[in-house]
Amino acid sequence: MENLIGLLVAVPLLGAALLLCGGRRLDGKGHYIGTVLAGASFVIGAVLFADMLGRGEHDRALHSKVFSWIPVGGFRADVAFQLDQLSMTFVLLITGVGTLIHIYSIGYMEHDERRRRFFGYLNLFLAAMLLLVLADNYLLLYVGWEGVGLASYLLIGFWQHKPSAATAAKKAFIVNRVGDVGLSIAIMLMFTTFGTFTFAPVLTNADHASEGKLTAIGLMLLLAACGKSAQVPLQSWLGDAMEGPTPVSALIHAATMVTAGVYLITRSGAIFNAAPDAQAAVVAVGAVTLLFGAIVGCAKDDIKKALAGSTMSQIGYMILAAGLGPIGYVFAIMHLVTHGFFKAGLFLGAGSVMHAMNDEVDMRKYGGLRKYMPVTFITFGLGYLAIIGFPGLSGFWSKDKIIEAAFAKGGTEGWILGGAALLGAAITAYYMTRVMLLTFFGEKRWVPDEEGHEPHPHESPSSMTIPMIVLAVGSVFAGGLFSVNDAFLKWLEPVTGHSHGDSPLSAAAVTAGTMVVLAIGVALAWAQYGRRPVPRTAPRGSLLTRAARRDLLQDDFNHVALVKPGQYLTRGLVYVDHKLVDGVVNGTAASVGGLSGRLRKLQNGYARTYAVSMFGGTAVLIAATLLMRAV
Amino acid sequence: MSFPLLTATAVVPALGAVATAAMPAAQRAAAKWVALGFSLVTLALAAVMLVRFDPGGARFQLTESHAWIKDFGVRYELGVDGIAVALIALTAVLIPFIILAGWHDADPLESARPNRRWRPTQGFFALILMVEAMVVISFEATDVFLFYIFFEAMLIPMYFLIGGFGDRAGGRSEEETATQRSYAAVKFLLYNLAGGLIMLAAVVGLYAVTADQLGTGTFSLQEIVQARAGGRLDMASGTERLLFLGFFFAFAVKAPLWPLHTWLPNAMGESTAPVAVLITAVVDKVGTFAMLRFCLQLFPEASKWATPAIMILALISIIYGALLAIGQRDIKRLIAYASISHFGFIILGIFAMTTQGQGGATLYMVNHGVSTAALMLVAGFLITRRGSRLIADYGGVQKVAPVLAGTFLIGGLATLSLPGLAPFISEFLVLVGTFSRYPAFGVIATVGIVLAALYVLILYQRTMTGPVKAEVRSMPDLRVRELVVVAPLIALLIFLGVYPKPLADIVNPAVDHTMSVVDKKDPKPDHPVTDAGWFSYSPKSEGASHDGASGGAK
Amino acid sequence: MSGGALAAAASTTSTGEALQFWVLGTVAVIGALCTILMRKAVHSALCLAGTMIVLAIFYLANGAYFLGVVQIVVYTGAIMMLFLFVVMLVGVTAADSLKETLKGQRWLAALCGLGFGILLCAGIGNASLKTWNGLGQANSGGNVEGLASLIFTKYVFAFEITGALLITAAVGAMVLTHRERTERARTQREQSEARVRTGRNVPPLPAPGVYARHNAVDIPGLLPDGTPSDLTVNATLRGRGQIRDVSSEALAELAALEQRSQRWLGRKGNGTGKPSGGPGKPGTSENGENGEDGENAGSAPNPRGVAK
Amino acid sequence: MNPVNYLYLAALLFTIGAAGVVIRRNAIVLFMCVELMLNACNLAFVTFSRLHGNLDGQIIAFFTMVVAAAEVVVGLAIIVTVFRSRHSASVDDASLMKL
Repeated sequence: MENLIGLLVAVPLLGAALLLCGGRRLDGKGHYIGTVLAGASFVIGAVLFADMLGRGEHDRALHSKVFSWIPVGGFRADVAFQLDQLSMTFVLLITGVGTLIHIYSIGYMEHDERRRRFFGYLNLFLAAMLLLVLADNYLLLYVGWEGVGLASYLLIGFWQHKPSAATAAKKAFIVNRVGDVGLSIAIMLMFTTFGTFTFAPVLTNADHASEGKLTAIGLMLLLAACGKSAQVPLQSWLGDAMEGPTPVSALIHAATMVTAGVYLITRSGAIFNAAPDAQAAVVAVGAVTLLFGAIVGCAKDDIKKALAGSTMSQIGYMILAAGLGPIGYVFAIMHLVTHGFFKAGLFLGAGSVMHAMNDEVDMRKYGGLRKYMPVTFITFGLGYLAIIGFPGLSGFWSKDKIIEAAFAKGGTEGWILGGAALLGAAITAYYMTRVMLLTFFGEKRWVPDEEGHEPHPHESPSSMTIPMIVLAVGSVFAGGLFSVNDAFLKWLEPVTGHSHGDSPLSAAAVTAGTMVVLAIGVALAWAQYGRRPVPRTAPRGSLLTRAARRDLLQDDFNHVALVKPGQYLTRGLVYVDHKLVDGVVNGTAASVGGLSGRLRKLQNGYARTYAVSMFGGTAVLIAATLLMRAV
Repeated sequence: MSFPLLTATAVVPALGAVATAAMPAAQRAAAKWVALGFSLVTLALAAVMLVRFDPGGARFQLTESHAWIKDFGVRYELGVDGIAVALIALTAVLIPFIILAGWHDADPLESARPNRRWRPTQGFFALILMVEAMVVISFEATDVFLFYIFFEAMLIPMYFLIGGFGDRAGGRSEEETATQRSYAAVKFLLYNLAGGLIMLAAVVGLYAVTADQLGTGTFSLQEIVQARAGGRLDMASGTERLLFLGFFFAFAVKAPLWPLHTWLPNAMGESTAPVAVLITAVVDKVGTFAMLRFCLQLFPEASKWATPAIMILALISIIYGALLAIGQRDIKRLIAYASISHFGFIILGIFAMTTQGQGGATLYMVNHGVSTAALMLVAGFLITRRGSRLIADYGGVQKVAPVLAGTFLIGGLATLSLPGLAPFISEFLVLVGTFSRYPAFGVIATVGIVLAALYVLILYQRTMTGPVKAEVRSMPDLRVRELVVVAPLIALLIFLGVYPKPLADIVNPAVDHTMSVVDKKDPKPDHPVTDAGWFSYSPKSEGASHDGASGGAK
Repeated sequence: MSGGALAAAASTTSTGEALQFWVLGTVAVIGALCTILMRKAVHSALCLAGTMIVLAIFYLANGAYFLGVVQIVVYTGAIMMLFLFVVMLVGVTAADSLKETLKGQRWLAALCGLGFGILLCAGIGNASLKTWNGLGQANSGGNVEGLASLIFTKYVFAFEITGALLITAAVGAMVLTHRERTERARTQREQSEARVRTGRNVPPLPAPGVYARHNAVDIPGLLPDGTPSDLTVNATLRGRGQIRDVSSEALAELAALEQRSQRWLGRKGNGTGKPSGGPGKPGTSENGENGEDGENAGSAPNPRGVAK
Repeated sequence: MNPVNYLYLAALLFTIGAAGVVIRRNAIVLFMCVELMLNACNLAFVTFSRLHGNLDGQIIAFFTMVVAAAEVVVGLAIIVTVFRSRHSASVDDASLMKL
């Protein structure tokens, strides 16, 4: 069994190698290869899952050491995999959703001449992501961590001829790099603290270390999580990342990669448990982001950007939950999984809509599509209900639990967090309803694109609809399934641990509250977009709206605070290097030259001048000899 | 007396140089093949050396020792430790690729009709081989004087390579190119010569000290180290520091360390891509290598004394180089500044005085050599296609020449030390090594990582992505020869990134020895984990979590 | 001379020698100074000769009879004559200006000279030269014999070598001064052809001197308008600037001749005004009366054009 | 009077000669000054022989004369040649040693 784990990573990696190095001769069947291999890894995952279920609760974890990677002095890093329940959850999510999206992409990327490479990148991503969740030490995790970053870079910038895409890709990578620095520093701290950075020893001995160290490690890990999971303050890249093809947005920027931060924090639970300050920071980040993302989501007219905002906000929920400590870990992961289903579904739906509308992304130019693409409408609708937490659907179960846990945090802190979570739920309901209404309801507001093609929407091919349907099913039932006598809780508890906080409110009360705010959100959206017709061009909107359209000025801030000064700095340094550092050297040379030029004048070629110097010289010599004799 | 493998490894390329230079002007192609052949033989010899070298064995192996100048105790003393073997292997591997990449760089222009005397092609390849010979022997020399001679002699062929075979793709007038080139060559020569002469003074001083204390003066590294260990030789700290600075200055110029770096961008910018690789990937390594072998082992006390200052300079190099790389408009200068940043990392690792730091630094030398070679050579192919070094002249190449762009990207990713590629390991080791002794320095150094991503990706975006520029529309993709050059390098990058153990195993003992000479121990972790092995982890919720928890782990 | 010998024996000299020293020493110094201060090389040479004679006397006074004689014979006799010959060659009357061209040369020279002299004297001063054991017994067997015995025994090698040196010097001087003719001497015909080809002064150069009384080589011939033509004198003389210009007096005499001839022809009255008529008038009239000069006049402007 | 005065005289003459060498431009006069210096030396030698009471000093002086003669011959020959070629005996005109 252990060897299968390695295979899990190897299979998609092989696919990536094949497709990227294969050359043109694979163009015809590249996408099939990619899909099959993704499916194969899913099958392997399933086999492992079955095997794991077969074993007792506490010896479910598997471990396989492949080879010793970096042995230098006390620094020993192995390529070794660890498959416990947590990893398993991710493996299934990644390979499952991944496979679906491979299938979807076959149809979606049909007309792209670089489809083979696209599938190669997708496989590369799968491999990296699996490596991330299967690694048994932080350094190997770091490899996967940057690997997914690379894949995301390649896929966001897949349409490289678009400068906007290239820029977005670069931005994503660099913002992520900032987070990665956090991770690497955390690893160094672990090494200096524990002498190792393998999960098991570090986490078991976490509470022996001084709290200061642990807090530092925790904060660094949080920084990493912020980078990867697009949390404030490193969230700015996610919106632009929507430049990538929609399947990418669905797989990487909704379902899997962006949730890596949650995985990291949950995995490092022991450290955070022992470092309350770090936990507080995590919670704060989560709460802020879930509101931030939600607000941004409300203002965007670009359907994908709106969904991106929502992703941000949902991950905010997860981070919040993860920050709550043992109360929340399980629910964080649970929400992560359900979110994986419905958000992927939503994105695929959006993709199918764009596919139908000649890649038009502005929702104000949609409208009334439900008649034209029923399947998309239904799947999208189910996803919508799931995300707003409609009773019974996945989102309901997971999100409700998180809000509960937030309150259960206790004290004013609990109230604040709970309130934030509730408010977030309301806004979620609002903007998702908005998306729904703008896209599928109301009268049609289509306009011909530049070439004058009047879009005539049609249902997408089955290769696209089937994944959507599957995901819709998932987003309807997953949550319920998990919650049947706390199956999911029991499943994860051995890894993450769990504790029931003392909630000031009963679960029922929280649920009721959630329902109320949900209703309010939907109603507001209906009032604004459902009743009256929607203008094609966005109204100027309030100050907040405009700010939100600009991602709450995040980019402007970065530009003013970082980019501009950076540019000036580099320009200045280039000048300094040329003029100063080089100038000093050249200056010395020049001065020497000048001096010698002056000395050269002494050699005027007149014999008599030389004679005089000889004369003087002899005089000096005599003087010297006399002096010598005198002394 | 067994077969003098080390001498052979150095002599073969030298012979190759002679043979190549001796080829008549007409047989230009033949000369190229001769050069390539000899470089491959050298590679084979290096491989034999790698096999016969026993990591667990003596400190210096395959040693050869003959009296040379008796009156001054100069000996012809060769010997390799793990570090040297690794670097010799690097050199031997890179040279064939350099030759292959520069296949057409020295062909006479159409305008210049070749006559009997005029044969630049032969000269070009002969010089490259000559450089290889000198580099190899200075990696092998364990006699300070012997090392010094070749350390300096290296400048001569390099000077001609830079000044004589400039980058034709200047996009400038012939005269201006020529003036720029000679400026670069002279600058290179003067900087390194200045360093070398100061070092010569130090070498003589060393002799004086040993002669004074041991009775008979010696240049032999081993003797001196043993004498130090045996307490027969202890220099006055003042003297030791002066000598150390004398040596270090030369190596810092070669390495190049801020603020002695300005010769590198000119040299790399003006010379052809293969020569630029030769400079940064092979020749400069002698500097960092010598820091490890001579500075640290001859003058351990002084090294410790100078560490803080040097580490600060290294930090400046890292960040300064990266920032300037971001600010460059010229592809090759950008890579040059990137190299300066990387050399900063290497020096940081060396003087962190930890196993990880120095091991990382050594791996870094190898990895940086390979990665820069990959990136620079591809950049060279790109430049020869378009005939311009300015980044602004490119755009959308990725669409026209995907393979070229792909290899370029991989080279770039290696330069920004992406995990999975070789440089990541060395860079991370250096960082960890530094961090474990000087946390603040380690953290500052990580800024370099972000900046690296910045300059590499900016370069890639501006040249490869975006709408296709008219000038690059007809750009051909990589040819077979070029693929043969690039593919193995990339393969090597990936292999060393995934499975660096063999290399690390060769290097580690040498590093440990260096550490023992400097007598520094790795700092111990605060809470060492008793059992670092793997065992199932179950959360102890009660103990860990601060709020009352009912752990399920029962 | 024997008195000198006796004096040489003592540690202090006789008053006679003292007197001689002071008088002749002054002369010698003055001679030396004149040597370096005279503008004309000849004068310098003569002054130097004087100094050398004085030195010869001093040699004698110091008991170096042979050297004294040699000094007079070789130096004053041979070497100085050689100098004078060369001076002749280069130009007896050539006087180089004592105006210094190199900036600060003179001051430096003065400074160095002064310092040098003072230091030298200081050196001599603090050298302990107390006991003078004169040449009494050294010269007892006769000075010349003494020298001879030394030269042919102790210094025989040096002597031989100096011999070789002298021969070498003689040969060297010959080689240096002898100019090897590398190409065949051009015949008169070729020369004239060359002249014609270049078109410059096609006729032979005009002869120096104008009238019977002024036909010395250093007197330029006069052009019809009375101005001298440099072309008529030797280039060397020209180079030394040793040209005696007689144009002015020639013109005066010309005028006088004119008057006399007119008086002789019996014309009166306007004769007084004639000389004020300037040289132009008589030039033309002369041109009229004698054809040889006419040709000269025809060619004259041309050579002057070349001479400048 | 102390015969040492001869030495002072020699020194004086030598200095004058040296000054002459430095001051004068005419090569011939230059040579004369050199001769003057040589003579000064000779005087010194002769005086020394008187001082030491042996004839070696005189021998040296004798040799000096011989050498001086040779030197003069060659030197003057050179002057003549130079004058022939450039119609001047001034040492300043031969300033081709200038960089």
